[in-house]
Amino acid sequence: MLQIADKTFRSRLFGGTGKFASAQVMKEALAASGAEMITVALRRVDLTNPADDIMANLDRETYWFLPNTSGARNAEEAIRLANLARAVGNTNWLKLEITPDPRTLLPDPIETLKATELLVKDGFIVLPYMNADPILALRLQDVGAAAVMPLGSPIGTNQGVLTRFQVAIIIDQARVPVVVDAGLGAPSHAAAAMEMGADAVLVNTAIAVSGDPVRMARAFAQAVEAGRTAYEAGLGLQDNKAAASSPEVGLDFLR
Amino acid sequence: MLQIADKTFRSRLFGGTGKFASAQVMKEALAASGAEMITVALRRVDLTNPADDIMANLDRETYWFLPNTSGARNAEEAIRLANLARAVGNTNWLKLEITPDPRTLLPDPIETLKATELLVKDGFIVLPYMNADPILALRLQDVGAAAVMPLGSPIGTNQGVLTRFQVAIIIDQARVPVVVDAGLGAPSHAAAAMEMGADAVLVNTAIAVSGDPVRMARAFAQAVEAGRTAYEAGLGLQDNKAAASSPEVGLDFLR
Amino acid sequence: MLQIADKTFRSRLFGGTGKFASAQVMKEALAASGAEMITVALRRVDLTNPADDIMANLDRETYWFLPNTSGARNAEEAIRLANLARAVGNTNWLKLEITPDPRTLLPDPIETLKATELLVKDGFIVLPYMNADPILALRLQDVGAAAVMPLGSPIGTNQGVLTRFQVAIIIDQARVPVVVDAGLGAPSHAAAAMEMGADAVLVNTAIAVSGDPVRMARAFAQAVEAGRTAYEAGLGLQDNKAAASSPEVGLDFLR
Amino acid sequence: MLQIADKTFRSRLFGGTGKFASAQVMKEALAASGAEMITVALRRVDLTNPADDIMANLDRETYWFLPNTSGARNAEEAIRLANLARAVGNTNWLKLEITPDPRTLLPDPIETLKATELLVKDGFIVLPYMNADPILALRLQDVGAAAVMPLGSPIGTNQGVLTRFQVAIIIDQARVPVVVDAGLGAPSHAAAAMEMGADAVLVNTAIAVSGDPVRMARAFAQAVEAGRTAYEAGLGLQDNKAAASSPEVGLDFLR
Amino acid sequence: MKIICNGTEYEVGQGTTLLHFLAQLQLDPDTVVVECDEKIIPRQAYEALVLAPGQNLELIRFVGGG
Amino acid sequence: MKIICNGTEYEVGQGTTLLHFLAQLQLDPDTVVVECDEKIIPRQAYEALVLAPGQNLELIRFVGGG
Amino acid sequence: MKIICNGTEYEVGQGTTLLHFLAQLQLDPDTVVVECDEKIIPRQAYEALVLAPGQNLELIRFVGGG
Amino acid sequence: MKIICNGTEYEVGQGTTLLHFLAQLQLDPDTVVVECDEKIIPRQAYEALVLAPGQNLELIRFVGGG
Repeated sequence: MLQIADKTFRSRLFGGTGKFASAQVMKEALAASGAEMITVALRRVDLTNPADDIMANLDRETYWFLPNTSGARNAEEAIRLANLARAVGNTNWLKLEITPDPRTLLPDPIETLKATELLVKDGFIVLPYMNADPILALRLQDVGAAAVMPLGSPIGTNQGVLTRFQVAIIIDQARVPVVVDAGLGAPSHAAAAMEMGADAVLVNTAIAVSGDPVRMARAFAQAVEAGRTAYEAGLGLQDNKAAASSPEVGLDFLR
Repeated sequence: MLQIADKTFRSRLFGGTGKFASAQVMKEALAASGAEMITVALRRVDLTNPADDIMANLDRETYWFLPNTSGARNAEEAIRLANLARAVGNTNWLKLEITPDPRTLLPDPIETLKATELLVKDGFIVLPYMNADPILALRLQDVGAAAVMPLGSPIGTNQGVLTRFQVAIIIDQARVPVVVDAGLGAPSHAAAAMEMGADAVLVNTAIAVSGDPVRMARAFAQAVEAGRTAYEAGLGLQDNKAAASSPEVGLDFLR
Repeated sequence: MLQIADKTFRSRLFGGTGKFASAQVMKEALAASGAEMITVALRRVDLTNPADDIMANLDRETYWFLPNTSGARNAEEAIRLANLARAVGNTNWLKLEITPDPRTLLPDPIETLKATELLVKDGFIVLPYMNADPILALRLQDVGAAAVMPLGSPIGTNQGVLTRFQVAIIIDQARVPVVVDAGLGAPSHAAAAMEMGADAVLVNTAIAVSGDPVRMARAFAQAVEAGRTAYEAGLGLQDNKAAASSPEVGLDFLR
Repeated sequence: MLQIADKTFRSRLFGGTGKFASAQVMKEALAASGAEMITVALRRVDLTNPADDIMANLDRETYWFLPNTSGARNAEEAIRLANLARAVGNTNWLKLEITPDPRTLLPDPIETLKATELLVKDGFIVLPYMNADPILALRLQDVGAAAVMPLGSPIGTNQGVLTRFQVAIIIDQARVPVVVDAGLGAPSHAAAAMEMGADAVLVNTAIAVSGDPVRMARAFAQAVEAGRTAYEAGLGLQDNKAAASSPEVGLDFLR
Repeated sequence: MKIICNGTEYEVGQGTTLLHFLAQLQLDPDTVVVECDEKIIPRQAYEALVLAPGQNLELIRFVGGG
Repeated sequence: MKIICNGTEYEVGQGTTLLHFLAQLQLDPDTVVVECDEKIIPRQAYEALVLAPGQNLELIRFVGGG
Repeated sequence: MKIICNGTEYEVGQGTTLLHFLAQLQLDPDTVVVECDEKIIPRQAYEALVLAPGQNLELIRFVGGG
Repeated sequence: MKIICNGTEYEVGQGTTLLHFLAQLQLDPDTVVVECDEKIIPRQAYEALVLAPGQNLELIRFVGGG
């Protein structure tokens, strides 16, 4: 079982709630994914559409909410969003996301460390989204991050884990759970991250924009389990030299 | 459902029976894999160990046998093994495997095409193991191969699908099922092959030599289903440009 | 020095003559490439443009001609082109190219082996273009190919050496020169092939369609020399573990 | 010509001076590399070997010195080394290198930014070695870094540019020169970095530990020029679809 | 009297409470957090808070995000 | 009399049938295929086939393979 | 009389030699190879070869290729 | 009198200057930087600086590095 802070999770697939074509599709896809932890964002209420309330579609008994600070460009904005999330969501859990540059949506290491330290002191359970920077991961856990969330590739690119060597080092050194976030575009990407020893993965775009989000959610759920099981069972090493899978003896009669 | 020749299979994971530590482990791993089609090799009976009979451990009601011609170095040897397999196995199904060079265990395109043609004429259902050569795949199906089995990487190397662009072309052009064989060392490799549209994969070494073959077999089973489901659901395209998964509007109050 | 058949070459970069915007650009780019061996194709004379004669632009004292059989879809068509090439070009050298499928332009292993054997018997110096199939490479050299030309990636795709493991095996086993052909889209691709131990590379598209073919030709020339020099000097091994390039001692005063 | 701060360089290959078997080999390799900028480290004088003085082997008319702060684990140690370098080297140029973890030798983003800001204010020309973090690169140039030096892969691993997508973004956004540092193990790696648009590369281990450092230095010099020339000439795009390099018309007589 | 809510001017009656205002907007007070002049208003204060002229309200809620 | 089986010389009694010989070797005739002088012997012929001096038998069965 | 050259019909005078015909087409005989009714004509035979009605000529030369 | 240099104790005569001390160690003063009790000594001060008992010197120079 995965433990983060004082909470345990059976599912190692975290779900995002953005980009779904409809609330109904989102509900069914999340159910199919088996996710227990789901992310949500904070935005101004659209007063022309008061009934459009995601909370009407998500059972808080079923899902553990992880509000994100998406949109924040620095620590100050992120902290403001964190406090709003705590007030409306009645939770101190937070996916800290600070992305100053809307072109790349890559996280800011300096502001992320600063905000993590302040928010932890203020009682938040902070899971920072971060570049796959092993030293930064060490510093984030030193200031009390409950987990680290290194990126596989830029948000929404579906390119998978382009940061393999960095993620491998982060996993090797981490004292807190490592959740690979962003860019996982196919179940095989999620499985590969889990095989490396990641504790969990977060997937949103690849499920939400799939031709069939419900089936894709199921596929990611299976792949995450497959990757975790393989990691626990122990993978064979890669080798350049071929080795027969059938016996090499007992063929004298052929020659 | 996967159809090869006149037979249908629910499972798209084919199992190998080599390299297991014991018959018991093999039985449990095959059961966990959910494989319906399994490969076996032909060798001289070890007269010092007459009771060591794999057929005592495999229920032919449960498993469809695919005898291979492993060890054959040319068409003639392969055909001799094919006839022995048909006589003892009471089946005309055959994984044709012709590997002249024991250092690389790579298949011979010329002898493989020649043997496929002759064996098909002699009534065999032939699934040739082949280099990932799209033109050869076309020629093999033209002479009646029931499926083609391009390699992902050399046998036993666990390197995964190093032949992506060739396998993609083979799948795109094939009129018969494409089974990716050899070198799949992790569930993520199998999932990736299925996501590309492969009809099935064959796995032996990665399961048999795992620290826990039974759990690894289950992991591969899940990964193959995940990859197939994702292929059918439709994967999102990869993109170099980041795209937010949270809304880009509704943050005016932050600025 | 590179030796093929009875001829030696200082330059390990072979040049193609197709796709250039003008004969003048082609001449300057070939000069900048330092290529000694260049390929040409055979086509019907365009009777509406009789003066358009490539031979008016290429000095046969400077360049060793390697006519190709591009366009041939089987051995018979290739042999017919070979004889035409010998008649008009007054040379028995030949780049054998048999590509039955215009969609992929990938070579046919069966027809290529058959044509190589017949043409060698007929006195041709045959350099077959081939899929990166190590067993086929052995068979081609066994029937007298003067060199083998495995593809890096499909013609004109600029994707570089996607066939690394196969090319490495071919080089390791070859008794004749190995010339990596097709798909080399950047100087770094050519350098990588040479670092692996390839004897030469053939480049056409990447130079001809560059924004500045003459400078690109020079870049490929340098990269090929760089890769060859590195191969001869001996590359360091890759390692996952970091190792300092500055001394690890002598810092006591800092701590 | 490459310009950093107020100085211009013809060569885009920076040389390291560590790990050479002898001062003589170092001198010859640096000469062969054509490097104008070379790095040096600071260490306690070995009093048992007073004559072992690198300055006796390097002509400061020929080489522009870039002292590094290798060994520093935080900003304070780096600043102390910077001042020692300025005093003994009579230069305010500095390769800032802060690596808290000797296992990975990866740079600390927080301490690196802090030290860069302080050292720039103190009049140093600072070239920080950094993880390939695009946001950090923006911040470093904002506080006055004269160039940024993102890593390709961990120091001494020879794995090449494993950080392609990050380096591409850094180059795309940079207002200061981008020098790819660390992990470049072969000339093809250096050429690839230059083709991406890097302004320069720094190579030490791959040259110093080669079987023939002098020839390897020459190879890197050629590869860097090749990559830069290709970048300026303009590379063709990669494509999955094959495109013939010989004409597709004029073969009617064959069919 | 006039207040600003999510950047738009609204006319509200004297003595309107925040809870009442949210009701007018058909919003569920339990899923909306309110900043009044950049200060977060605790849920339990919605009923007591009487809106005053010129106040700047921000109504924020959870939406789908990754 | 002597025969060769899987490369080894065996002494067998006159009139020994192939089925009998397999039984002596404790082999299940249903999971072993026999080549006699490079000719495959059909399963149903095992009982009738009487071994002759100098015959070269190959006994082959399925084993684990990929 | 009529002949076919590279798929097109040509009217040529009686007794026209191949060399003469190439000259009419402004082609350099040294860089063009000729198939006449699918048979390659050796360069040195161009002068002697007199074209005959209905012959099918293919004129082929080197072009840029990779 | 005793001083510490690069972590080792040295016996030096009264009135020894830093420049003199470096000469005793056969070091080129132009390629060595000196920290005396954690303070960097400017090159031009080497001649004037007279070593005092118990001082802690660090002699540092450039070495090969990447």
